[in-house]
Amino acid sequence: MNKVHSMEECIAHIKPGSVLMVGGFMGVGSPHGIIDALVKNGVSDLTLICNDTSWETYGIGKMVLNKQFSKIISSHIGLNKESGRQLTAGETEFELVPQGTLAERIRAAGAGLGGILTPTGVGTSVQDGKQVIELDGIQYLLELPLRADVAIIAGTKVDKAGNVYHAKTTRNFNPIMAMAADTVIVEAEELVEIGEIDPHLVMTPATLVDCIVLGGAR
Amino acid sequence: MNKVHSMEECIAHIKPGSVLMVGGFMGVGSPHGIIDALVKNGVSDLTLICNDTSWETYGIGKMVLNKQFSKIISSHIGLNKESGRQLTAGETEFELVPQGTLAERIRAAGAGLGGILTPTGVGTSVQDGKQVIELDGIQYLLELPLRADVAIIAGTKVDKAGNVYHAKTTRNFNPIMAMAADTVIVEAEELVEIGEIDPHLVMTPATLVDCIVLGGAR
Amino acid sequence: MNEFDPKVAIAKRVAKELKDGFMVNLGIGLPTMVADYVETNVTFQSENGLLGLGPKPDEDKVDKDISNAGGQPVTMVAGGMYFDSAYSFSLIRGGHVDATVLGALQVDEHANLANWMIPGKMVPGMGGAMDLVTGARKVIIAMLHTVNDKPKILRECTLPLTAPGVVDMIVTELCVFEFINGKLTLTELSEGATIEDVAKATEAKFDICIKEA
Amino acid sequence: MNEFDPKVAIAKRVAKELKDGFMVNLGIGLPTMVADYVETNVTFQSENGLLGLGPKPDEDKVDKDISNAGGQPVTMVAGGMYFDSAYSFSLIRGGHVDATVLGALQVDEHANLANWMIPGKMVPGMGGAMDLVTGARKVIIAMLHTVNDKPKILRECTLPLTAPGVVDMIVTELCVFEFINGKLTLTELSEGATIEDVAKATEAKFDICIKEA
Repeated sequence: MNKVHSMEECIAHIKPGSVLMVGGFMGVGSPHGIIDALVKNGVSDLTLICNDTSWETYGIGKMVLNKQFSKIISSHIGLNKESGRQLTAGETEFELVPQGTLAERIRAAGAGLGGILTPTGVGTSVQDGKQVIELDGIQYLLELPLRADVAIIAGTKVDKAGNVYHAKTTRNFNPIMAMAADTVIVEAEELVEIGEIDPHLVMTPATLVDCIVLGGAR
Repeated sequence: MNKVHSMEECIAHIKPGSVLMVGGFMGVGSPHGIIDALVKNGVSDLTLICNDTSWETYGIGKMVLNKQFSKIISSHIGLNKESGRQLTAGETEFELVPQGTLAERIRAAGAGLGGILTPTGVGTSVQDGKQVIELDGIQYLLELPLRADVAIIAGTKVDKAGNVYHAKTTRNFNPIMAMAADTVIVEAEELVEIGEIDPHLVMTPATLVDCIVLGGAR
Repeated sequence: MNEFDPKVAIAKRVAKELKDGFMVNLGIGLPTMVADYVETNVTFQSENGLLGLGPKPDEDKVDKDISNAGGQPVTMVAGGMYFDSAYSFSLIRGGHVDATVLGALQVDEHANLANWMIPGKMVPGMGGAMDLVTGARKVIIAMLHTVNDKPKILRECTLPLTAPGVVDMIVTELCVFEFINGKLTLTELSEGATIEDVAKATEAKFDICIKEA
Repeated sequence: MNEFDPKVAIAKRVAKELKDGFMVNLGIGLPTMVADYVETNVTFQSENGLLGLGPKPDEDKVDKDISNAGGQPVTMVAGGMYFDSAYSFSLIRGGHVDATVLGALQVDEHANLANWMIPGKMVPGMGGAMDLVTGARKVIIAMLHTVNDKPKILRECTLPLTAPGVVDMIVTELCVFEFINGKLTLTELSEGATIEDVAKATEAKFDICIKEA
């Protein structure tokens, strides 16, 4: 079962209307090669789920600038001026989610949970439209799982079966997104033989990965 | 701040009536030295939260045999005949919890969640007395967090600040229990200098650990 | 010396269900034997914390730090992964386990499964079984068709359920049952077994739709 | 060259709140400066995925794989740990962060905090701030007392809240406020500042309970 594919083959999974999860935090740990290929390919009307929208000239910010998203679900868009412009102009739908809630909602989808109760956001606009559950006198928001059609993630080392090691702070949302999407595409900074990654350092298992593409230079 | 203490100092945290979490899975990854010291010390009327009750002559099973628990919350007690006897005789209160639910409830406590919704246990006796929440036509049980006064966990390598590496399948419940207890005591198989453990292999951070005790032979 | 071993026959038949690329969790006992007959590229998950479960080690190579869900020493194949219990059950409950193979005390016409306790007699606890049958994409029951000549495939389970409506397939020494559109259906007969043999050993009503070999 | 820098004064005062053994998360901007003045043994958490945040690296030692929550290159001290975003916010929301230091747009008498958006003007998103102020054991606001000579410590926040009732302490260039039994209380004056100075720059009503130095 060869999972290593060309960039064209990999990004063919992302179609107009797809819900797309993108790993990374301000571009650190993002699959930059796949993002660049998607900018070129121009597929649009996507829903983005990503921690942030980076800067308009870096990482996922480039796809925002290229107007490829009709909806963006994110915790922070403040360093990408184009995100702010699209929000103010009403060109793109935004759902701003507290970062911890975003992580738990993605995790819940991957972990088969129907939702989680979090105190974060109670008494703020984040509460709007959500079920509030009170337990022992404390109010919690019922937050629902977030799934995607496709997750694109980055791996520092990826073995040929698809096991992934995410170095240092490149880990961030990558492992939980790999559990929450129907199709998982990993961009490998370095492709290694099966067994070369210490099993304690595998952070995303091969069984979750559908396609591997070799990363270019950044 | 020296966290390395004698066994006496460490187990003094565990008092009659304490709720105690114990890491390990059929004894693998359990703090055997601490357990032996608690058997000797004889502290009782404890509530146990542990994946299983092991065998009556191994690991946490010894404390069951020694009748130190008034309540046991566990997913599996079948290989410890004394657990079965105490249950049938009504000597000890048992709460049997599906293993995945047990893990999520402990994690929820450590992660500050008010609860989680799981499909596991719906339509079984596990559902008794629990709130059922239906979302998109699927029923879920609202499962509540499980906290402890003290967690005793095992570490393969522990640095002098309290960072812990759990090797192979000794990890199991140890890292999530370390987040869900007021006091965390780790039994170190090997004590190393700060910085000796690869930061990617730290699975329980020093900031969660209160006491370190050197493990004896098993 | 080549006598028919019903458990081996069951294990061999179950093995054929495990397709290339599958993540599989095998229960303790008979289900564990399935691993010996798998010819595809399957990754075994062990709920105590690993992917890539390998065979038992030689006695002189036992490593106390790596065990299976029964607490017995095991090995890991190349390309495996270790994780904690929360992650393990995220894989299980999250639908990432393609198939789980478990034994049963009772299965019924409604795909209900009872395999975790006999009130007043045996209360071992459910361990990971409730999560496995709820989360795994395919739930295969591997068991002897009867116990003390009494049927285990019933009209209605009488023991406390592990989960309702979760069973996809039952493999016994006599036959294979599948739930097709929610109906218990006899789909294969073992060599030498007849529909009458199956009917006699089964309390549940079932459709018959034998596949060509 | 030794002029009074209000931000440095604020950072120095906040640093005194961070006790030995604390896990601390510092917000971007002024709060980040606090790290430079800490004399205790504190572990800094960065919500993008590390414990043991160290100083900025020299330019020739930048590692693209390690950054802070602003995406800027950082280092890790000995004894640190890397983790994913779910674990990071388990630490934060779970009460394991002993103190968080953040800036504010507005704080009010009810310990309400507004620091994440100005409707129609600036909607950067809350990032990790809502989780941090909900989960951290002590929430310290480090900010200049006023903005364009207008008070930021108000009777009632007018901007959308980050969280209600979460602020424990406010440190400005003029003074320190603490919420004592739910009441906004002036507890320290900076050198040269008077109660009248504070009152003039503050819209909120407050008790006064100046501690002896």
